[in-house]
Amino acid sequence: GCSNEGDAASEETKKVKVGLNGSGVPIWEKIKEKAAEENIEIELVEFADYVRPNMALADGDIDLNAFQTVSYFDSFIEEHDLDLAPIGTTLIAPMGVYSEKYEDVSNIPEGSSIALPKEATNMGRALLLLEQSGLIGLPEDFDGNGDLSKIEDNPKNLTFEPIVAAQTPRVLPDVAASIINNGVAVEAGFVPVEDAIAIEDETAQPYINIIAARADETDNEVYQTIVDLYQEEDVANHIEEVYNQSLIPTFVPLEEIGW
Amino acid sequence: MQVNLMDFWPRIWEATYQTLLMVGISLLAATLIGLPLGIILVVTRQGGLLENKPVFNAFSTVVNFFRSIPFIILLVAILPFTRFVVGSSIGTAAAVVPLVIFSAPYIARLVESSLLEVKPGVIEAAEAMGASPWQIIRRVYIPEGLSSIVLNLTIATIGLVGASAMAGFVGGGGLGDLAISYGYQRFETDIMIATVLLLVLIVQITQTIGNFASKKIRRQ
Amino acid sequence: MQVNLMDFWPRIWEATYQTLLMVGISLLAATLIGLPLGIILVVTRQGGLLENKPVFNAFSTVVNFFRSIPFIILLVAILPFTRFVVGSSIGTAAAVVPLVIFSAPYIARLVESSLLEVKPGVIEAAEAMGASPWQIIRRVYIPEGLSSIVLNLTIATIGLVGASAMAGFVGGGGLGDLAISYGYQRFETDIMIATVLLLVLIVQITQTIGNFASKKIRRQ
Amino acid sequence: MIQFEKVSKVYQHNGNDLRAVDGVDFTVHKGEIFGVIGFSGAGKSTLIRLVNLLERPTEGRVLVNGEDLTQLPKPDLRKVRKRIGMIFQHFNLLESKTVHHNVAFPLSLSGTPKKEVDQRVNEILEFVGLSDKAKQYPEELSGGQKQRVGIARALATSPDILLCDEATSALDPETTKSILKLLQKVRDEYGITILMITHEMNVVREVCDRIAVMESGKVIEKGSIFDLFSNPQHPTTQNFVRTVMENDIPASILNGIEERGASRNIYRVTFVDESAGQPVLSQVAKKFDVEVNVLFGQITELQGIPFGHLVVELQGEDQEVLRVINHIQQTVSVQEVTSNAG
Amino acid sequence: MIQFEKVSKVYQHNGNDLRAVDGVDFTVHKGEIFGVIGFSGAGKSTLIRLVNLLERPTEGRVLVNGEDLTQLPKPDLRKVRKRIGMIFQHFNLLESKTVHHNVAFPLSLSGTPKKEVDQRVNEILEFVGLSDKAKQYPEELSGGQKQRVGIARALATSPDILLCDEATSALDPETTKSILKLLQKVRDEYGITILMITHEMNVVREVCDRIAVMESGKVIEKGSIFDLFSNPQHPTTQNFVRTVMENDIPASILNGIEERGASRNIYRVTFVDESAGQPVLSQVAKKFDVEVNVLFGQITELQGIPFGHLVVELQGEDQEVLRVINHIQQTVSVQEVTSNAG
Ligand SMILES: Nc1ncnc2c1ncn2[C@@H]1O[C@H](COP(=O)(O)OP(=O)(O)OP(=O)(O)O)[C@@H](O)[C@H]1O
Ligand SMILES: Nc1ncnc2c1ncn2[C@@H]1O[C@H](COP(=O)(O)OP(=O)(O)OP(=O)(O)O)[C@@H](O)[C@H]1O
Ligand SMILES: [Mg+2]
Ligand SMILES: [Mg+2]
Repeated sequence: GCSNEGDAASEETKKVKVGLNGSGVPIWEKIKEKAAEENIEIELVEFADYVRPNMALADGDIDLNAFQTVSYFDSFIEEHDLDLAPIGTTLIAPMGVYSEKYEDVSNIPEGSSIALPKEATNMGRALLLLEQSGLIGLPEDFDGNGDLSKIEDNPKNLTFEPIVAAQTPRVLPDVAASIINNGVAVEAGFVPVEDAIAIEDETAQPYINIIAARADETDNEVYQTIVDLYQEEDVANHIEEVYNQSLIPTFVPLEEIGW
Repeated sequence: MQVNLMDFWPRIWEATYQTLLMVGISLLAATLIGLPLGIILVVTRQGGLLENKPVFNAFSTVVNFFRSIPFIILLVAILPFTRFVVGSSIGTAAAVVPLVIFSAPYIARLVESSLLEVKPGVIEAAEAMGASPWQIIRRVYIPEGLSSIVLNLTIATIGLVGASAMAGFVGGGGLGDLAISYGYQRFETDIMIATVLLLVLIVQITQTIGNFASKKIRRQ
Repeated sequence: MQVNLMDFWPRIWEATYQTLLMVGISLLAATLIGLPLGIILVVTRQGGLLENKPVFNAFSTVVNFFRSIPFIILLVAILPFTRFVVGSSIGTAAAVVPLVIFSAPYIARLVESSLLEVKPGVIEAAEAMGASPWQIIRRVYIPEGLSSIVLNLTIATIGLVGASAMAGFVGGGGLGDLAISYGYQRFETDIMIATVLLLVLIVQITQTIGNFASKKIRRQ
Repeated sequence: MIQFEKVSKVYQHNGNDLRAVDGVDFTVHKGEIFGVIGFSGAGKSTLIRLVNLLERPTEGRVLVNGEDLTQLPKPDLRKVRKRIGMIFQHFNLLESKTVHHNVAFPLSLSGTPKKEVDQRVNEILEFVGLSDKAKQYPEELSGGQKQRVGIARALATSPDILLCDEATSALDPETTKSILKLLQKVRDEYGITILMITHEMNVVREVCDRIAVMESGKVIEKGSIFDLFSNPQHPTTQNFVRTVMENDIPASILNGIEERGASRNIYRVTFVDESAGQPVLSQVAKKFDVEVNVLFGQITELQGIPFGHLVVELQGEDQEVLRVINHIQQTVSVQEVTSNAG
Repeated sequence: MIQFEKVSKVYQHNGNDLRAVDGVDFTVHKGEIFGVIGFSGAGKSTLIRLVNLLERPTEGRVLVNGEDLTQLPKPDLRKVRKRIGMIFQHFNLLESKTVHHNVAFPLSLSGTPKKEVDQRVNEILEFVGLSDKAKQYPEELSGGQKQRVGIARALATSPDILLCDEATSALDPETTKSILKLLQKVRDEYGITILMITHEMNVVREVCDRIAVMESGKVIEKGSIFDLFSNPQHPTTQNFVRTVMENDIPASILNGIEERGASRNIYRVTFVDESAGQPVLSQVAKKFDVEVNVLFGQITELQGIPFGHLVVELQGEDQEVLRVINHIQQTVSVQEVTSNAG
């Protein structure tokens, strides 16, 4: 369970469990080191999917999580009526269109297949990227949540292959193009800003990643310290270094993302 | 996000079809591979019909090797092979290849376990009649162990239904994937319940058929 | 991004420990549940010792039900239960609960399959001696079927090693998860190979012990 | 006491009914050794399995010590079964247990203290000659050794009723004899009731008080050993009896007679009880002008009564022979033997 | 032809050696029916299993038609085995196959055309009396029916050599007799060599040419039936022979004599061959002043030779009795019977 007993004895070590999902671990390793100097012991809990970290947070099994975009977060807590809130922004990881065969999105021929991540958090985003690249048309009111059935217009008559995010780079030989999450692309050895044939707008505000906590604990000093530690210059440098400029540290006030 | 109810049933039917297709083909192929493997494990073991330690150890190790690898890793590791076999690494067909490689060694072990229960006396009788190892396998081991093999294949089939849920990794579709994508990731409880109920139904039917066939064979 | 080699081995050892822990505990608990279930399935079936169609159908359906649900869905569905049992829904301990619920019905089917091979003659002999159903189960079915049960439990154990790879969903760790996180999600082939080799080793040792024990029991 | 009351057992096969046991009706009294004989497939095993309810009768009832077991609640049935020992035709030993544990099995079922169990098991294994095999597993035993384990197991609990399904069929005659002696002993000492299926007429003769002969599920003849052996009515019974009481004159003997061109005045003389102790034949030789040539035959004992028959050739004038026959018919029974059938 | 050359088979058990077969050395000739008898556990089954290499000899060799099977490559071994039929003590039928298919099994192994197989199977099932069970499964058969399926299966291929391990132990005497007749017929017609384990001395007497007696793995006596039955040397052999050739005077008969207060001039008269055809006893009655009372005994045939013995009481003056003895000793062998042992 949750072990933080508020701000009683500050010299006492405080334990904080942070839920992650695969990528992002190297950043948090660094934060963990920094937090240790502040007498905060961070325990990283890695999840294999995008649902459990929020549920676990709401249930009190972890204290913070840092794996999602604010857009996903907003719709998730609304649907599940969870009392969570963001306590800080972290970075933007722009999703990209990658291809082994074509240099430009416009070269993608009629009737090709496109692989895209199937997870709810990723798919809507991938659809938006496809729209942005001019491959498909979406309804006016599309809010970034939804599946393939939301596609209104498909001029090139493309087929879409929803697969697990981590699989998207691996199927490149079988498709005209893959939509690949930033983290996955980096792990697969791409440099997103260079290798993608199309990439999300850097300022795509809904895709700013956040650190989330239970709503009634947003003021927790320890958590705030962690956010502060994250939003320091050295972490930003570390992120850019480790991720080859592909992750963009984005430390903005919560108001800017609608909180 | 709500699923369009118009979409709901066609989707479920398609997923059902995909599941049945994947499980059916994988079962067939995995049995075609697993059955001989299981037989080899039985006949080459110590005291077996064709006792051969090196061969036994080799096959046993290979079987264990494939059983050790987590499905997802296996899936990735054999991508080039999958592509070679079915021409693509995406889709229902592509899901079949790792499913087969995943379940064939498993079926081999189940078959082995069944055949080890065949009474040594009848094997001996066939040997005494001058039956060749191949004849003993085909005409003694398999018919005598069939009831148990059928039951164990039922277990394997249901295992395959479960494993086929992972077909989503390669866009294979199927009920399990539908349940996970919609029910789990998108919290569409309706779809999840519908798909899980369908899965339960498929499993229940499989089990009933398996029980019946096994019993029929045993009684006779 | 490269993994720090200093980190490498400690991580692997920790994961090995987690895997052994998860598999060990799950196996124990799942056997404790699955064995009685399997016995119930055998004794209540048509022609069984305590023939009872409603009970058989009920248990068979429940077992099938749990075998039908994809692991991930099962994991979520039983979260409240998991939390109730181990006090948390994350971590190695929390992974054990769904693993147990996942593999207990599976073990039940394997045990059922083994016990069905026990010769009816000895059951009959025990009945003729006035043995109670419980005595027949404990003193005839189990010892007579033990060799086959051990072999089938070996199969189940190895299946558990595979299933434990899914422990990552609840932050349970373990070798399988390590292989997936690094090998699959992070494309770190070295770690993947190392972990897979360790898994192979664990599986191989399990199989060897299982074979040996089963043979020992059978010969005697 | 075992009472079969018009019992039938029907097996279904491909829609056909097979009446394995068909209206059997007889009683085995307390302390009796009752034999059941009959051709292979006559329904003997099925009959014996009806006693302890391993098969349920399709029609009729079987009463054991006056109780209909089908009416008993399960715990009571088990209690009754504990008092019924059974030796199976196919042994049905526990493969996973040693000889010792197989024999100890029924004892430990009723929670007998381990020390007592061990003592009893050793005692009975000693008796069946398997002390040195106590720690071996059934798989390592010869056929007869397995059967003896089955016998030891059935006797271990000193049951009130013993059901033997060809209990000595895999045993050599010596071992058989010692087992039969043991059965007689427990019968005499403890009044155990024994229902014994066998096809060894020697066994029947040696140990049974009464027998029933089965054919196609029916009891075609029953009675005391003496009655059935000395005067079998049904052809099947006669066949069975013939196997121990040789009746057919062997070909070699007949040939011998023909070679010598002897008269064909051949008679079967049957001695029962008293008559067996009288020098009938020598008196004939003295009083009449005939030679008596014993061709063939057997004189033995049945249930403590001397019994037998001799096939004799009376060499002499036909008229004299007739006089002889008339004379000896006063003490023994005489039958002319025609062709070479007895 | 089967030659056992100083064959031994040793089983390991808990570190102890058990010599199940110990230096056995004899030859079964072509066309011979050779019996092996012995106590349960003597090593008979083990011996027979050495012939077709179901067990490998630990020492010595077994030659089948002059060939050492252990030296043959596998395909040749299989070819030889196809010519060796075997009836197993525990039947070893295929549970998953009908009676018909069990019997057809060895035929179809060698690719016999289906029509021929069916014909042969029907023929042989007819013979063993199981035509009506052809479509049933072994589980639904009685013990004796299973054994007959085993017999039919072994004979189906008309083998050159037949190994029978207690092939008739589960059969009633009638069925046994018909099976034995069949065996004799195939021997006479096709010169098949039969090695037959049994503990039924009736079977041995009826059908075997020669026998070997085993004890603790060793052959303790062997010879023709006639020799062994008429003059058994080893106590074990005597025991076995006694079971069919009753030698002990039953208590009831002895009691009868004592009751009558008769003289104790009791003699065993053994007839062999020629002497059996002579009216020895009636001549005695005529010539001497004694009464001859046949107490007990048996005259029968062994391998076509009349053979038997009668235990007679000679009632008369001691001197006269002595003269009688002196007289009949010229044709038959006479032995005084003391106490009640034969
Ligand atoms: N696998 C084995 N391991 C150890 N001992 C064995 C094994 N098989 C047989 N024996 C022993 O070898 C001896 C001879 O056995 P075998 O089966 O040849 O006897 P048998 O003469 O056929 O007896 P029966 O008439 O009872 O069938 C027995 O004492 C038996 O216990
Ligand atoms: N389960 C069954 N299904 C159908 N028929 C059966 C079944 N069990 C026995 N029978 C038949 O019932 C008849 C009687 O069988 P049973 O075993 O009582 O004979 P048996 O007198 O003991 O013969 P044996 O001396 O050969 O042991 C046989 O014809 C047999 O084929
Ligand atoms: Mg029977
Ligand atoms: Mg034997």
